[in-house]
Amino acid sequence: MSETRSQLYGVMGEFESPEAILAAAKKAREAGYKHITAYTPFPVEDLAQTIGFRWTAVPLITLLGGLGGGLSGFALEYWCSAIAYPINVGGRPLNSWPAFIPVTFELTVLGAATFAVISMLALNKLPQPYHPVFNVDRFARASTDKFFLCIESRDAKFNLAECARFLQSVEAQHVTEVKDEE
Amino acid sequence: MLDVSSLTGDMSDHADDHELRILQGNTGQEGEHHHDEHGEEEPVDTTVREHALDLATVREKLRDKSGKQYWRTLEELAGNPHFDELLHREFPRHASEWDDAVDRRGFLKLMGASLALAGMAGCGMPDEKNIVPYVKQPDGMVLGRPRFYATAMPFVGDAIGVLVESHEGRPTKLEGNPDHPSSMGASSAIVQASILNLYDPDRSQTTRFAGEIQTWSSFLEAAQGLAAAAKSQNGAGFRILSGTIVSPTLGSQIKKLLTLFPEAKWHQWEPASGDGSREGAKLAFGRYVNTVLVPGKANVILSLDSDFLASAPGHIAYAKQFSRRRKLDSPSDTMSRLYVAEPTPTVTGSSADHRLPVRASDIELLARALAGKVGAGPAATLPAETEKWLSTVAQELQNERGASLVVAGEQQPAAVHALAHAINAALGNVGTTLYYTDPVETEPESNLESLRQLCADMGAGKVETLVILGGNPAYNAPHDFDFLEKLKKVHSSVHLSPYFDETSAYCNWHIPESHFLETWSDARAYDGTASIIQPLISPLYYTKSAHDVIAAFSDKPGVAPYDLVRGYWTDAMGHSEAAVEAGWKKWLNDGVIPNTKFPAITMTSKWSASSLPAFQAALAGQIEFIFRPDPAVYDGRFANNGWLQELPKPLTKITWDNAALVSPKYAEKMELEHKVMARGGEHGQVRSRVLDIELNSSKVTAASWTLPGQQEDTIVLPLGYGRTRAGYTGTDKGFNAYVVRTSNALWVATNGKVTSTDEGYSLACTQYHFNMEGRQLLSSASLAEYKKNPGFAHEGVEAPPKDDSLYQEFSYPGYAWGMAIDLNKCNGCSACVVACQSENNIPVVGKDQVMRGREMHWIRVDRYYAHAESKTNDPSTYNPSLDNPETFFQPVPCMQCENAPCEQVCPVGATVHSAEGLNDMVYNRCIGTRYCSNNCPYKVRRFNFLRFQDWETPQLKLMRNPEVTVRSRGVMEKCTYCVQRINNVRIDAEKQNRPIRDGEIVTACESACPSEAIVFGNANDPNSRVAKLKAQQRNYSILSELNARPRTTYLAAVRNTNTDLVKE
Amino acid sequence: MSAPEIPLNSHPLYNPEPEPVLEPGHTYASVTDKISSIVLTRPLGIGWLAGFTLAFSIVMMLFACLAWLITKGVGIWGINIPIGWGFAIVNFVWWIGIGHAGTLISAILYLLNQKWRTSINRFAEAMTLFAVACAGLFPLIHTGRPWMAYYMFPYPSTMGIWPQFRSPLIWDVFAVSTYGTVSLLFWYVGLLPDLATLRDRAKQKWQQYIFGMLSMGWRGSAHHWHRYQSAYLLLAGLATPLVLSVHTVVSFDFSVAIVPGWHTTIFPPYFVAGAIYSGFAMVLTLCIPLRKAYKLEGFITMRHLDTMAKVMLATGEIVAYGYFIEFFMAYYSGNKFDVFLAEQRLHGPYSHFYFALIFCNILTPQLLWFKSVRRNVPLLFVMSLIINTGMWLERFVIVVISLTRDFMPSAWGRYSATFWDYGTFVGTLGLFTMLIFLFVRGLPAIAISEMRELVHQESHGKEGHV
Amino acid sequence: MAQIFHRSANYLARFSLLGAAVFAGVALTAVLVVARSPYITNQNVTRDQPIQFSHKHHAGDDGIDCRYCHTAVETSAYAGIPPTKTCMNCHSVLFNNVGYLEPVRESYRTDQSIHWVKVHRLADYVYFNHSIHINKGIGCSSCHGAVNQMPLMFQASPLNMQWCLDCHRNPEKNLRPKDQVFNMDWRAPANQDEIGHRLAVENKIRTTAELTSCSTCHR
Repeated sequence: MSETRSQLYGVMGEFESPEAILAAAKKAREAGYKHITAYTPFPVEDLAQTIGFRWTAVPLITLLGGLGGGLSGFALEYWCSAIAYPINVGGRPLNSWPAFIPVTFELTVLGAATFAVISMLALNKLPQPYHPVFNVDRFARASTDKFFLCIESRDAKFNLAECARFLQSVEAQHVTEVKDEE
Repeated sequence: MLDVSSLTGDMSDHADDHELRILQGNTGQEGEHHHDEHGEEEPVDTTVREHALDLATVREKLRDKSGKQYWRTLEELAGNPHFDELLHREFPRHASEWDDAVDRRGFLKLMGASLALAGMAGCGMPDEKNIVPYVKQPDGMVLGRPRFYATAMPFVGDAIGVLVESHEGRPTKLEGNPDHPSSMGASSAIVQASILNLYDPDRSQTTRFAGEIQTWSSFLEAAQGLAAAAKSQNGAGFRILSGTIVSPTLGSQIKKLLTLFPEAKWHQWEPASGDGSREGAKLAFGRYVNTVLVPGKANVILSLDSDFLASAPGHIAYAKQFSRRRKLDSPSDTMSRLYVAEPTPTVTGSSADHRLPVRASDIELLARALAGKVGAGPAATLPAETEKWLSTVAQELQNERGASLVVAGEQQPAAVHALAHAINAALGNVGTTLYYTDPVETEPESNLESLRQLCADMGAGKVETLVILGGNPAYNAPHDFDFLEKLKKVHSSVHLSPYFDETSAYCNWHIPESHFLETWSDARAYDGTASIIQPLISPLYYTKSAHDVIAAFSDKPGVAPYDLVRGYWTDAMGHSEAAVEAGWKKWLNDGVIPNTKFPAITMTSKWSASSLPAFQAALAGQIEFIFRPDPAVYDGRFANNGWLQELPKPLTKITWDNAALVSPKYAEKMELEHKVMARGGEHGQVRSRVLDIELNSSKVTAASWTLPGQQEDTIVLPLGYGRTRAGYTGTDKGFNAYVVRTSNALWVATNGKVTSTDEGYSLACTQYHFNMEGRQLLSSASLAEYKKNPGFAHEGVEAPPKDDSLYQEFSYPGYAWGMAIDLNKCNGCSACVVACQSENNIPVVGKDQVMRGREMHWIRVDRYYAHAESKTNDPSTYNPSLDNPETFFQPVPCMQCENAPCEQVCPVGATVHSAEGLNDMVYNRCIGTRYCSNNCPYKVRRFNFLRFQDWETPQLKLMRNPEVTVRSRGVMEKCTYCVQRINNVRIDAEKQNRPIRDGEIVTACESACPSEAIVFGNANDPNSRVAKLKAQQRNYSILSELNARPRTTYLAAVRNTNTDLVKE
Repeated sequence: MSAPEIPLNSHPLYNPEPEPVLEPGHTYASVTDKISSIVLTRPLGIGWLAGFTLAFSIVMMLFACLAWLITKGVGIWGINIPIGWGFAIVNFVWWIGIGHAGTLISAILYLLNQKWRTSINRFAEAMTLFAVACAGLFPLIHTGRPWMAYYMFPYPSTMGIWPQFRSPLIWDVFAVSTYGTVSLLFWYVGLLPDLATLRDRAKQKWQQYIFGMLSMGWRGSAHHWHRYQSAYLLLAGLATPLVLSVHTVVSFDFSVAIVPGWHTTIFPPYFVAGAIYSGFAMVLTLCIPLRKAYKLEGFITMRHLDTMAKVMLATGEIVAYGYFIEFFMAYYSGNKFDVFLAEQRLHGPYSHFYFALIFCNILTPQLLWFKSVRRNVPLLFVMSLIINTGMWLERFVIVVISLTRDFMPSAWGRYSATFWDYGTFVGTLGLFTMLIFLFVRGLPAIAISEMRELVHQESHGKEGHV
Repeated sequence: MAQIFHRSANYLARFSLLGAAVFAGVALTAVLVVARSPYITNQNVTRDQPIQFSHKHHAGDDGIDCRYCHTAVETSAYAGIPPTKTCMNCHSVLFNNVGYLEPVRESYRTDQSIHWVKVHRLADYVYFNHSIHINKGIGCSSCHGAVNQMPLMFQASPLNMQWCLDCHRNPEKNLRPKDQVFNMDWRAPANQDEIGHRLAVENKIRTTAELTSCSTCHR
């Protein structure tokens, strides 16, 4: 890894427990760092809020998806039965709206669900199989039992030495710099 | 084309095994058959490829090749371009049979058919379809427009006039000829099905000698030889055996021949139509006389075991006249009344207002007693119950003097007929409700005695040459005559028959008989009216008619039937060629020769009932076996007809089999239960006990069937089954009742022994459940009740009112097609079922599939017993209500519901409504979910569970109605009200910018119906017949509470019951 | 151990003396290791191989049956007129019913905040997917012309014709496909973090690549988790009405038709209850052997079995009520067709099916009132099998018996299945089993990240989030 | 742990997901397009015929009326392909010895039909009737195109159901005065709408509901 020219992505420290990383994140915010990310093996309550991430667009997009699905569903049924080829089926009215409800409902759910998932992935910038943090060897434990806090180099206050010192000050172990290969 | 005949028959043998598989619904078997069968390599001389072929070379190549080798060679030849060309040259006729949708392969396959060269089916086909136009188009032919020709179908002492629908030279459908007395525009199941016989691939295709293929010319030589021999000894030892002959030409031909051979004899044998009527008339009047009924004029009819509405000469006309007297337009109308005394339920008995189960032998006693009561003979004593019944009838007959009618049954002995004549005379009915004419048949004689004498002569070795014109004596002669053994003593025998059957196998010469649609002839109807029979298609195979065969022995061999017929009528018209020339075209056009109807003759009785010997009543409780022709295959001659085999018999609803019919009481006594099987069940498969019947020192094993309404001690053995050489469809179906039939007990046999075995036999029964479970399906009442309460049909069901819907309803401003079926007229004869099958290309599926409940009939005739009960729903579990239940029939086509439940559930819109209210079925859109069928309350939809249609057999292709799509596997189908007919009529009407006239569109079922029970038309037009019927109070729709709004409605049945006979 | 500060009423299934849903003493690492090792390191046992081979060969038989079906047509089955629907539809409804448990557990219990769902939801969902796959097969192959089945989809054809949206079968097409898709998404979203775990723990390169691609580079960053949870919650919220709607729509196939015995308003609720009933039965049938084979008793505890048994009991009673109402309405309405059919069920040719059904679905589950029974694992396993059978019989009774005795006595018939009917049914059983076998070795059968969360909660006495 | 993927994997992954979606869409569209293309409909495809018969020459240059050969067009469902006899009416004297007409003479001599290759093929389950269209004022060229301009015959219209429906839904677009029916060069005049409606009334054209009922064409 040292052969290839590489640039600094940030500094990362490792923690034992959710509480520890939560505390550390608080301190980091107080220290004025903006671009911090925490990596945890399971969702830790309040962590996102602590590092300054509150609102997500997923619910809104889901709502739109649902509305879109439902409306297009009913529109399709109405158009097929009453406009495209109006024909007498068993004496039922052309616009048999009660009979159109099930499909409308199903398509609402389908639209909403698909949009929820896609938006979640897209907003998380997934798929992203390559990421600098993976360069850190111990980061493998992030999906098992360790909690990581990373201060990114794009942060205005970023300074390798200071950040490292700061992380140690909040009892982070194995503080390492995260390199991003060119 | 003569020589080619030498190619064919042999192969037809091999073809037989395969061509008809499909008729059995045995799908997946077709196609490559001949390759499978004859696939192995054999050295074949291919020099034939070098030079152009003529048939001589072909024959050369094929001589002394047989079986597989034969086929290999043919396939080699088929590869040869010259051969192909030869086929075209030799069969230009077939080229003209195609409409323009044919491809080369299909064309060759057709050739293959006429040569039985099915081996060629494998030829590659170009991806583009070809158009094969005529070289010289026949005059007056317009491609795509069917033409109708009048001709007549000769059938046991009658000729039924038909109009033949012909598409580009292919007869595809028969309709009744309105101008013909014995049809009056209607037809019967047998008439409708006879077209299938024409295209039956199992038909015998060439002349044979000792089973080997021969040419017609070689037969001519042989015949002349035999004739010469006979001449030398004045015709002694020369015998002709024929059925009842109603063709004047053929009659005169035979008579001429007999003048050439004075010593020769002519015998006649019809197995299923009794001598009773013939001999009865002779007994009564001292000579043979033909009786013509006029049931239309009768107010009261008593049938003494006569099924005059469904069999015997004239029955179609009789049914028509009778039904017109059952017509009720309003409660004030009157109806005729029908009494029937019979041993086993028949179509006629089921339409009776009062029916009395009597054993066949007691009918005579009944007749004697009646004669006594009306003063036509000495009194006779009856059992109390019968006495009451008969005296009421006698009383009523006398009240209606001159307007009453007593009919004796075909299978009843001469005495009963003589008595009937006497009674009718005493009641002054002669001249009004019946009249007498000279015999219709050329040479009336007692068939039984005639055959007895022939067999005696044969036995005595007196018969040198025996010419059998049609018929199948080896199969259907009384077994004590031992016809077969005696036939072996005949030096040279000639058998003319449409199939290579049981008799052909034992005759030296076999001549394939032409279908009546293939040859010139003539025939007289039951009232003497003569018709010219004209060919609609030249013979598909190398077949000949009786005219040819007789001519072959005459001094002028090889005269064409056309010339013979022309010749006869020239003589008949006072030897004036001009007269014939003048009339001929009109005769052919009308289908009848004017003024040939026999005049009524007055007969004086030369006989008194008192001269009858004392009557021996059968011992009480003694089992009586009676023989009856089968309602479908008759005496067995239609055994290979898939349509008739699959036609549910009117009363038993059994298909593909006959069964020994027993009474419920007897069944209970013998513990002959019916077991409804899990597959198919009530609608398909019932397992019944097998009986061993020893009778007349012979033995037969038959499946039993319990028939409500059958006389207690009677067992019916239907004839016509158990054929051993009928063809693929008909062989080994049911049991052969002829085996236990002897000359001394031709119709009624006693002293038989019945042992019930412990084995069962599965019968394909399409409707087992016989009561209505208290549902409003078939509503009926007595005339009195009807007069009291004309709206009785609507009681106890509340149909939602029309404007009950939340939504705006569809309106049908244009035509609103509808159908009304008068249950008062329907007698269950099932002509409609076969007519529909023929019109709509409905496949035959075979017994196995019927047993799975998969028959394809678009219209079915339901049979219900009103008020009949049985705790197990099995008629074999006795209940008094089964002794003589009121029987009703209900034809059920698609109801064309306005609120069709089927349409709403189809996911792809394959069944939707047309703007004229038809419940359209779009086969090519259907994906086969069967949801529509599940949701159809009337269960009239039919599904192609497998590939039921035959796409291979070329003959069957010719038969198809090009106006109707041939459905394939996996799609639903159902009655369309014959939409093809609606469309064609509408198109013609629109071209003339006029509305469609009432009665202009006639559905297949309607036109076939002999009793005018079915009426189709525009319900929007208040003046249409259908609208008038629907306006009647009797009009109701099945299951109206479901609010499906069927367009097919029913007029409730009304029985003209006599209050004196109604049991309190 | 659930926290004392939680008011009792906040847990519908609140258990006064709750026992652990997770064996004590587990750590993040230990759960992760135990579960992921099944996929990553554990060698294929004889048992697995044998089972898989058997299942696989049955699937081959299924293909044989399908091939014959396509060659000859549906006529090879026992169906006829009037019984147009036979095994195919019975199996369809049965499978789709089974397919309800998974989504129910993962969605509804998630919303209800039931901790005990955690260790079973993953393979319950998998089971759902596989059951839906089996179910989806039947509507297709039961048509007379399967190659034309695309007519049921609304696409601009050159014929200018469109599907007929009044038909419940079309509703089915949409309901089932939607259900399949959403279940798949739900399942996959749940899998994401675990796939990441597997990626990070995998030793072989190919494993790393595969799980790496499947996990889409999941890093478990706080942002990821935030959106993840929001999406997961939404999916749960959507799947809940969906799962109810699907079997309702399936029940419409019958209740919208006019056939006596089909045309009833009780069908939707009683079909849904039946679906959950059979679904849980199937979960038990699967997880009892599974926990044994892979020593997962620590994760799938008695508490789980007990609770599922209770759910079965509850839904079983609803189903029983449904049977009762069918009869009640028949006589109450006095509709002669319904009355007749009701009597046919008891006395008709198929009564033995009906009584078998009563035994399996109503009598047997009553044992579940007893704790001792609910705790008796082998007995529970047997009962789950009985109930599965019972639910199949229920569908047979509804589909077939109703059709054998409808409006026209003249058209009454009977039905019996052929070899090909049985072959196809057993074949789908094989397909289902085979997929389950592949799943337990290919993917984490228990949601690892959720288990870690559970460890966290259990150890800190904190309640579930959301 | 070391990085498993190169950074380019990010783009690859996203691109392939997007690509898959796009491809699916394109493929579906392609199918629908092809179904309407001559490849399936055989529109504008000329076929080799046993005789190079030119409608342009006969109908166009010589101005022979359609009905001279297609005799049944006004009375029957089929327009009818002329029998060899019809050809020979003229060609027994005209060009009676040119080589390319030998097949005709041979057919007449040997009484063997000429095997023309079908150009217009409707599905077997469609029951099209020429006569009613002719009688109601739909001209030959409305469906067959300017036959008098075709040296070799080809199918001018797609002949798929959508195409039939277009006219059955509003026939007035194509209705002509009766005397124009056989006029190959007829073009809809500017006021076709008004003329069409008038003709629709005169010729009693059925309602759209009736004309678009399934059983109008399918039996």
